[in-house]
Amino acid sequence: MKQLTGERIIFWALPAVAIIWIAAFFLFPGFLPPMSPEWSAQRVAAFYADHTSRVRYSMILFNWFCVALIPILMLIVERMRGMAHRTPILRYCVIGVAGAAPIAFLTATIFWLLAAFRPHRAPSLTQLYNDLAWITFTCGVPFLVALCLFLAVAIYLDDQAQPVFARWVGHFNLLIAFALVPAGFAGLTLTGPFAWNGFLSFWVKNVAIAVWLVVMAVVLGQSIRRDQAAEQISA
Amino acid sequence: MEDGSNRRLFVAWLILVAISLVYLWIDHSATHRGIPTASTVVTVVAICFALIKVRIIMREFMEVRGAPQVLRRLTDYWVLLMAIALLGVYFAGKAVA
Amino acid sequence: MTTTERAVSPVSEENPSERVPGGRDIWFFVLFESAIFTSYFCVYLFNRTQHEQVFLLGQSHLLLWLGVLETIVLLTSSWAVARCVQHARAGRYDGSKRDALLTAGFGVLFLLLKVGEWVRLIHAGHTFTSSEFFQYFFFLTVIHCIHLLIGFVVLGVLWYQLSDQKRRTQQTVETCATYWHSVDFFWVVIFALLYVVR
Amino acid sequence: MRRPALLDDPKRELWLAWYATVAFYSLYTVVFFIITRTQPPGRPWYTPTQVVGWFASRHEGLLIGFGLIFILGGLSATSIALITYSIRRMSVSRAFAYSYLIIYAVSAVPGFLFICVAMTVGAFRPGRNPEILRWLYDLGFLSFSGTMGVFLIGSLIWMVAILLDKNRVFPAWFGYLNLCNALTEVVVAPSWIFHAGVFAWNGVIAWWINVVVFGLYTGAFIFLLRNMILREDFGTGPLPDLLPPEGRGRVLAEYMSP
Repeated sequence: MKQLTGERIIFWALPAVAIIWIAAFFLFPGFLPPMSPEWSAQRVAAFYADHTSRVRYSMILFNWFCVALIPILMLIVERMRGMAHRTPILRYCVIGVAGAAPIAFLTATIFWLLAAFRPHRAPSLTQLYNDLAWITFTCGVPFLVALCLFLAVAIYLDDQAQPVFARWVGHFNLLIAFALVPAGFAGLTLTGPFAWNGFLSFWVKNVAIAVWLVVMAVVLGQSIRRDQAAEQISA
Repeated sequence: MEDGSNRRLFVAWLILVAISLVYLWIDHSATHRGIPTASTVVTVVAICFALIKVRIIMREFMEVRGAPQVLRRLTDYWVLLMAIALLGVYFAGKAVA
Repeated sequence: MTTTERAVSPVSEENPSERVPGGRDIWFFVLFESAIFTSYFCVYLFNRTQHEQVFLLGQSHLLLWLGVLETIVLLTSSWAVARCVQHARAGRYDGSKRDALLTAGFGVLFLLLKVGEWVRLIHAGHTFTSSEFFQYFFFLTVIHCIHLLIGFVVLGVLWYQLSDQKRRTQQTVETCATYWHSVDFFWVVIFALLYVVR
Repeated sequence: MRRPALLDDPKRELWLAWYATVAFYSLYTVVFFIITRTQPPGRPWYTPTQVVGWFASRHEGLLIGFGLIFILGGLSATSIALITYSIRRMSVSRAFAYSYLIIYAVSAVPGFLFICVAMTVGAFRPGRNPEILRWLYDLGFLSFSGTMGVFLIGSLIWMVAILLDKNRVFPAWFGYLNLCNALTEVVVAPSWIFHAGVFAWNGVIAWWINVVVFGLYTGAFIFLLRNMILREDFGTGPLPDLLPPEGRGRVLAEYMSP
């Protein structure tokens, strides 16, 4: 009982985490629309000089949000204990990427914050920070892709009458992993759908992450509730 | 018997120390007015003495002497291989330089 | 192959002529690690022949007698651990423990001499980055000293083994001794290459 | 519809992780040695202008190769998970297994994400100030080779676990090979100090000898992990010996029967 109480507390922290995330997304002046990689160094420097405060506050929030994902991912790991697996190896795989995935985004926020820390430095340096931030943010998906793949495999192998997550959640995770693929190649071009502000690398990737969080939150909630119901019956 | 093997270790140690002391004399022969000079003979002798010491340590201290033949052979070949590698590289380097 | 061997091997009183001292696995380490060291030595010797004067000049700042003294100290510690193994084999664990202490003592003495030598050289302006010879000198002596530090952990295991009847196996005692001897003979070669080779 | 045999194999998860490990290391080798040509590493003594040329000569290679890592690099977790599992199977404290898992999981970001990001950013905008380009070049190579603490401590943890283990999960010689590998990580440290010579990040000692040892080490553990999976009996005692192929099915059948 105590254990589930704790899990429910973490679970119901999700809305608060989501608020931070949405706030950060709308507060950052470079997301709507996303900054173009074609901007000159002068324009990038001017952007940080003009929007210093909004960059700072939004990225501080985003920094918090990234790390807040880790407890949520650990809830998924705990759910995986209930799966009909012979070994804990898939849980270890998920733990193996659950730290690195948010930390990659945390690194991106550090570069954004550095860019805004001294906006009046040489424009080429501000552009460097800006590029590092955007590339880390856009391309830094290897751990998320792997997370989705591991979860998909874990769900497919969970062959029992009442699986922890329904089979479609596995298909869904594969789909999300697939949607993240174009973002990995964002370095190849400054324009078009693959560029970091393009349809595939920005919109598809970020919407995919958002949808993944919402859907996983819902199925996670269902699974916790089911366990709780089972516990009450047995008690 | 125990005393015998203890004495044997002592003799091995004496030989090892003696070879180490010989280095002092070898060195003296390749120093001109306090400045060391290049000498192929000293190099070769120093490397060979070192590897002889390695073999004594293996045979006596590490007890390879009483080990199966495979290990006895293997360690000997290994020391030989080290000698070939070190001297080979040294002479190759000399030829290139 | 090795796993099956390990199952059979806690040998104490087998026919000594058929026994690998310390077991096969530690010998894998000794030979592999000496191969790695030999590769470092080859790189050193080759570069030495290419810049002979730089190396000779660097070498002139070393104290040969100190190197010889360090060698003798380490050889003596090796001798002590060899005696330790023989005492343990004969069941004379008190003597064995005394020799283990002697081994560690000479090991510490070597370390102190080595640190003193480093301090002296660094004060004289010879550091890791000061010349090509001293790059190799500090690299080889430091990596050797790291082996020595690991050796102290190994001696700790040896002590722990000797101090309790239930834990004692002759194989582990020999494994520890074999490691210590390998640290000794790595130094023997390093010494010849750094101090004596011309 | 017939179920594939793998689905009924009790070791299916282990095998999946093992094949993913093999796939990951193959991908890694192909990307670093062939596609991006970032191994063997570029020269640390390059002037900024030469660095510009270095980036120009492998522009597409860097972007495509590291793109592949950006997508599939996370599979590295499979080998970490498998090794963590192997330590859990040993008769040692779980602290060893969890230390190993956390060391490698956390170090993925500085250990290989940084080089991918730095090289991608460098190749992405070739017209950048050459000094800044060299800054990225240094960041890439040094973060990749210079995260030596990970392999140093990781190998030592694994070594102690193997040597203490009574379940014979790994042979002791592999425990000692871990020590050899850990010591070569000590040798990488000077690459933070030298711009040229045998101890620089592309030097004979700091790179070539290490890469040979690391290659042997990796090959050995992939092979031994396979043996471990073949020998696994899902018990808690010593692992049985490796049987010849015809015997394996029988043991599995015995295990599966109630």
